Amino acid sequence: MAKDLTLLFILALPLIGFAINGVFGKKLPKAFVGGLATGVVFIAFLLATTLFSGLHGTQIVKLFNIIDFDGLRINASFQIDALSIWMTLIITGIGSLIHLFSMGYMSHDEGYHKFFTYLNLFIFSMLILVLGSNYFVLFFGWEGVGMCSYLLISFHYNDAQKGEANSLAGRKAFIMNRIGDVGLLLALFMLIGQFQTLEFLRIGKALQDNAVLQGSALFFITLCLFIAATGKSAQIPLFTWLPDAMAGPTPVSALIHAATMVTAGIYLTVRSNFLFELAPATKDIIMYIGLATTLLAAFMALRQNDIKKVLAYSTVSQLGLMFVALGFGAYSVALFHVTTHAFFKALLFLGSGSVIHGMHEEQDIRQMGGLAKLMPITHFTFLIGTMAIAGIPFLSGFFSKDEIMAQALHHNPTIYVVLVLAVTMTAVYMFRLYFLTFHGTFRGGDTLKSKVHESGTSMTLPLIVLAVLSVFGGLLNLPGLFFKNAAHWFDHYLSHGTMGLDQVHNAHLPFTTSMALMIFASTIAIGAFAWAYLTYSKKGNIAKADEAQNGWERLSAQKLYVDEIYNSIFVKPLLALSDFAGKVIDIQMLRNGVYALADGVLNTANLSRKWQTGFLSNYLFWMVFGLITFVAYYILKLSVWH
Amino acid sequence: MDSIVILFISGLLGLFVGMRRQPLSALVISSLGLTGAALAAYFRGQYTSPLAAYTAYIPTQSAVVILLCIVTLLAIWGGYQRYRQENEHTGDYLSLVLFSLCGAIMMAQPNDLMLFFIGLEILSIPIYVLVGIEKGSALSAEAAVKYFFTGSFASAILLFGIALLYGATGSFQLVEIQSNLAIGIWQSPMAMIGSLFLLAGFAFKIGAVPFHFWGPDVYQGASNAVLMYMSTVVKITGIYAIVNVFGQIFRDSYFYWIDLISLLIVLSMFYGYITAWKQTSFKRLIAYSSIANAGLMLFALADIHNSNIFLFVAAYAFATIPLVTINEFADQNSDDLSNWEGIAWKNPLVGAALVLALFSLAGIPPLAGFFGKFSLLWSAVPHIPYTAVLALIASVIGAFVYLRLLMLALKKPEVQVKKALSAEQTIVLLLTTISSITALYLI
Amino acid sequence: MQAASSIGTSLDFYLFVSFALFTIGAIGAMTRKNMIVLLMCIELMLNAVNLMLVTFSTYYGNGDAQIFVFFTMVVAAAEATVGLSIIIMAYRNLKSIDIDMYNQLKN
Amino acid sequence: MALILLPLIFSLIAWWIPSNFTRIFGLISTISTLTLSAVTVCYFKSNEPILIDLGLRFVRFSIDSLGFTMMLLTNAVFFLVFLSNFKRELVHDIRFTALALLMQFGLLGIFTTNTILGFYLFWELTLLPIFLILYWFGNFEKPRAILQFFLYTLLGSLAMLLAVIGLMHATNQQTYEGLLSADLNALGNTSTLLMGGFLLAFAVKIPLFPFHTWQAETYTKAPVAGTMLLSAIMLKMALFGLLKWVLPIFNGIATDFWRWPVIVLGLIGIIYGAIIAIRQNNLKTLFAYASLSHLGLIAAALMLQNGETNQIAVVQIVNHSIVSIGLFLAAGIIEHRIGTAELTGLGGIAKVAPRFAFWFGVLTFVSLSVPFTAGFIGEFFLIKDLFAAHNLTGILASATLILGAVYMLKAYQAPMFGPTKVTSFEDLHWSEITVFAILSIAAIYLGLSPQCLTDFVAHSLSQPTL
Repeated sequence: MAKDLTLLFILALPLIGFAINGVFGKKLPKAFVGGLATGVVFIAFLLATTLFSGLHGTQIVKLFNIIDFDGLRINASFQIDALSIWMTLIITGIGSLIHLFSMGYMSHDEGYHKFFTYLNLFIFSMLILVLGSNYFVLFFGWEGVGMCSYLLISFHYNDAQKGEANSLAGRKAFIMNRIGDVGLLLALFMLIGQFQTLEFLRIGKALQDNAVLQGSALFFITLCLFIAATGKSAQIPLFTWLPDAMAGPTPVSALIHAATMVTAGIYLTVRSNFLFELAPATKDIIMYIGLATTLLAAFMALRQNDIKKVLAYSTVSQLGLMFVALGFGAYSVALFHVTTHAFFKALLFLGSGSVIHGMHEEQDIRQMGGLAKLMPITHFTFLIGTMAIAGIPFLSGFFSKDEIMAQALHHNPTIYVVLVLAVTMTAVYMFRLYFLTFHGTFRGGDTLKSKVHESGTSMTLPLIVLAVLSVFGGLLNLPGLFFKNAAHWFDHYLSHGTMGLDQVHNAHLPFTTSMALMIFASTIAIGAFAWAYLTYSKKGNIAKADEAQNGWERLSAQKLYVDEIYNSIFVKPLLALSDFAGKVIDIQMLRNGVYALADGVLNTANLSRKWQTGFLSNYLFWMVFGLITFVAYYILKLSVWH
Repeated sequence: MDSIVILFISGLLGLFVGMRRQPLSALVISSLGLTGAALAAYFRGQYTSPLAAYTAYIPTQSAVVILLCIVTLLAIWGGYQRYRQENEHTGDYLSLVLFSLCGAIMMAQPNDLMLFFIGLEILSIPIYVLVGIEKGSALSAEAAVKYFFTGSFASAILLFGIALLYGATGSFQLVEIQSNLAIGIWQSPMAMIGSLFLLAGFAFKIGAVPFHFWGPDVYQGASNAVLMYMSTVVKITGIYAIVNVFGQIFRDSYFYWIDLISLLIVLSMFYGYITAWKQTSFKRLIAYSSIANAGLMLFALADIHNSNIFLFVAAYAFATIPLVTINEFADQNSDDLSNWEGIAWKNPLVGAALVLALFSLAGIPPLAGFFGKFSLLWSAVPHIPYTAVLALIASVIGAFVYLRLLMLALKKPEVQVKKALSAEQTIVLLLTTISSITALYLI
Repeated sequence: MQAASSIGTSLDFYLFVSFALFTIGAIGAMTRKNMIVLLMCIELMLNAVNLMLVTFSTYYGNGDAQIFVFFTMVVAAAEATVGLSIIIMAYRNLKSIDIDMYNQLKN
Repeated sequence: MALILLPLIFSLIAWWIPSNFTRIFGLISTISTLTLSAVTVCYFKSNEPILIDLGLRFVRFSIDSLGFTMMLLTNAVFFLVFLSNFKRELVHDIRFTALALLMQFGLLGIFTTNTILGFYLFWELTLLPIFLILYWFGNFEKPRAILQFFLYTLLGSLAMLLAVIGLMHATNQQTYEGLLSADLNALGNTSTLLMGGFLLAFAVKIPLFPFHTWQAETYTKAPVAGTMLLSAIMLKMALFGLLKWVLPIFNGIATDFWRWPVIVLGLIGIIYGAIIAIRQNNLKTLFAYASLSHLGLIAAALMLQNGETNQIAVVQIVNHSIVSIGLFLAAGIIEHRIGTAELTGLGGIAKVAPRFAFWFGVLTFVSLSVPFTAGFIGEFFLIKDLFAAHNLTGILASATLILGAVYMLKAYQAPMFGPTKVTSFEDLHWSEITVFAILSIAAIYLGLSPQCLTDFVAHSLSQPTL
């Protein structure tokens, strides 16, 4: 099958699923709905693999023309290259697994068909985002995924007690994303101003032929792009929406807020590498922001007691890690971590989903414990995920994270030190989570304990698959010290098929250093494991109640009060301003001003009527007065003009 | 000339029939007379009139004569209801109207100041009587007194102006006066002051500020019928006369008096509209609106060489008459605005006529009023643009006045009581309504 | 205009007189309260005009103005009759000829 | 010719229609007008305008592609208004039907007339019916509010009248082509003044920032149908006048003088309206301020006098009509079924009326200009061009995206989601669903291929760019 046709099918399939489920979903049986939704995504995945296998160079598929001005022409055209196809594989692959999982997870939900409709729509927009061959199409997808994420976060809007909170969380996410979108928008405008095109290839070409740019244009363009990235990928300062987004159903958190959408920022940066390479200042900013994010998020995760919140903050932290890599210009490394992160974070979320499902919507880990025996598969897979993210040797996370650490060390040792701190915290809170959840004694009470059960196949199967991936995902990009010929396969794959990436080359450390790094990293991970085991499993002490927390714990549990700060800095003033403008300026000043004017004019009537006294002699007097005025005026005029 | 004679004769006949207490036949006769006059004016020159020799002295355009006759006809019919019921003065009333109409036609477009003055008096004196025609009512008497004294005072002033003009030029013929003034004498103070006295007299006739005071009082004192006649015919005649006299005699001294005209315009419009806002009496409201409209009419003097006032005065008359008719329909003996509440619901025709008349007065296209205003401004804007701006601001206030009346009349009452129009009223409303729409053909 | 005839130089005098009469009449009309007197004042004004017209007519030596004067007199007579009858009617209603009694019509 | 006169004829007939056929009649007449124009557009070549000369002195018609677009829009809007109110008392009232049709006639006249005086005539002609509609069917407790609307409009249009007269005197031209050919720069400041006269009228109608105070109150108090007519099509008269008449004719000194003032006012409107909308408690008031914000964007963009911007502006104009019909319909449905549009009294409707929730949601996203909708294209390119004109303007304008999200989501979530306050809510009637569906489809179609529209109007917008 011709490539472009394949591509179109990849795009069309989720849309078809969306259409069918959206229109007829209510009538159709649940099995069919779920099956269809999952099926289309899976077929898309298979098609993507064919593309992947037959991939060489870059190919543009032009669909139709959106707008055509002599200044600027924008096509709905798509791009097949290493990067886009890789992202497609992740999206469709993980996507189909999570669809499968959802079939079990949402089975009792009345909004079943709606859920799958939204999911398919999301997959569609996400594919548009990554496959688009120009920034405009990318922006299409960019806004689209934002919309879907809104829909899915506030999916349970009419939940009895949490309904309003859910919808508010969705709103928050949408607005925060919108702020980022504006950044992207401005970047696009500047790009148009500079290059009169939005095609990635054209812009890259122009830059390679070192087109002259006015002043600091590139800096601002890249900066705006990065602002957009912070919006989608939940970096400081726009990260607060992601934890709240956990209000959505867990599969959504797994798909959108761990595996795919939040990595859109990284994708954007990698895609625009040719721009960032020319803007070192921006790269530094990215690096430091990423650093701060990863550190703070990890810290906040330390004392979260909501199983999903922990994972959410760890996601933020991991994303920060990727941005650090991007800051160093190690694009393939960042993308490698995106991949592995997609594996194990999806795994973790689904695992937590399975736990929550089994616990009947209980999310507080203080109510859990000892689930290892009750839900073995979930436990096992969750353990793998935890080890992977914590960086236990030879699991996927180990390699990808190690690469980033290596880059850090190579560029700037102090950064490396800070990263070590962050990584340590990651290991600590992950294992804390693991042990509190699965080990020790069950704390949820017997009634609940009796009901806890392992999830069905449709939910466990994805877990297993993802677990396998999380284990072996590292093989994609082995460091140079193992099997030389297979090493850095991912780097080569990416750099050969993607605009601009063939220009940049990751730093490779000498053998001994990297060896030392790995050993050091693994010791940290294992150490953390041991410590957590001792504290939470052996001593069996559990997370404290909110009141009991001491200073730093409270700080961590309260997320450093960022939400409150934002509230008092931005939200409240805006509302106050709105009130002021609406009530004072608009009504009291402008509208009543108009009224006052009108009344003032009309009330002079009260004066003017007094003139009509009703006395004849006055009338006669005024007539004579008028006459005299005439004459006086005439004389005056005569004397003036002659 | 023929028209005048016809009117005069039918007036006399009406008088006799009136004595015989036959209001209907009196109406018929006077209507016939008016129609005949209009026809005579229409076919002027197409037949050999025995009076052709005299026609030269009263060169009033046929169009004007016809307009005056039709307006009078409508006025008579619109206000006829009361006279049909208590048929005390019907004959007197009708014939007085016809007599004064003769004067109107005489003075509308004079070529001789002497005839003009006589016409003026023939126009005025019957109206003095008409205003006071209600023997019993004190208000009517007071109105008559006020109108009489102010009126004769004004005509004295006007006469003085004529005399001064004669002194400056030695003639009453407009043509001669113009030629004499043209050869340089017009700068002589005597002529100019004479022109100012004339201006004052005219300003009184059309009721422009500050010569307007008689207006509201007299209108309020007069019956609807007389009010209709006064507020239309007198104004039309007055404005035509001033346009003619000034247009013919003083076109060379334009520079000296145009500012005064602007002053009159602005004063009249603002004063008229603003004062109208607080009125509780419909007749006074109409009076003030007519004062403001007098101001608008004066725009005709801005461009004396081709001043087209016809459209505006016609529109004004065709908008005022239905309103007063509706007032008659609302309540014969009171002119309190409270009678107007929800009146549009008593009768669909009334509603339609009312909406159109008020919008036409407010100058909203595509009604006649707009085209009148437009034609005036069209010629005025190049000469006195700033006056035009002020005038438009004033007419926004005016729109307020009319809309207030409209909203009062359209207010939906709880219980809808239907009320029938009398035959003449129906005809009047129909005619005026149609005419205010058919101004469209002017587009 | 032909040259001034007999009264030539004293033209100004006549004019002054008539103007004075007119002014007196106007002021009287404005100030006096009795309606009869008001009527008289207005008659006075008209006659002032008459005098002026006659003067000019003699000055120019053409008769138009004198004809006009007759008309004016007729008009004045007519006005007087109508005026008087109106006054009488008003008196029937208010039992007074003081003009200031007549101010029910006002805003 | 029938294209233009049909509504007038219908509105005259309407007075004699028995009241129980009224709504059918309204529907039929609007449908027939719509179909007629839709059929004609197939035979319409955008490079040769249809000339209609009724032998009148001051009014001649010439339908170019832009005019045709607006004409189709008008007819569609009226059809939708009648359809959406099919279940209401309103359309049973003969007066409404007749007046609305009369207004339609006036609008068609504005969009198709070829002479400046004709433009003014029709401009004013629309005033009469809307005033009566507002007065009869609105619930203005004080006449002052409605008089305020009238004062503003009348003041504006009288200023325009002066400008029209002055223009005709200055150029001795009255047709569009004649005025285009006339060189107004020769007039110097006079042309600036004349344009000011027009702009005043437009600024009231659009409305621009300081002249907008009639809007919120009028929209809130007016009957929903009246509000739809006002915001969906009547306010477009001003934009159309700006686009078709004033900017091309006064191109030169005058436009250079007025460009930035208007743009600044537009920007103020964008942000000011959006900020105020955030805290409005009444749904209709909220949407009123929202449309202040949206139209400010279009007005500001038009002043750039860039051919392509104008094409996109047309797209955005259509989009705004779609959005405002939809949103005000939704608000009206809520008001009509529950009796209040105050957000404090609403909540949890989505539970009881899922269909309404769905369609209202779709329209909300359309107005949020998410991808695949016309608003996305419109806002993207308009802001782009503003940005190209000056970075700051672009940045300020793009604030509308964020603030828009804030208030629109509030406006949707507060009544639909949120704590359950509404227990019974009669779900949508088929007519309403049809309207919503049509709107959504139109928005999405325009969002995917705006090219068809931009190309269509391109010919009549080929005006001198800066």
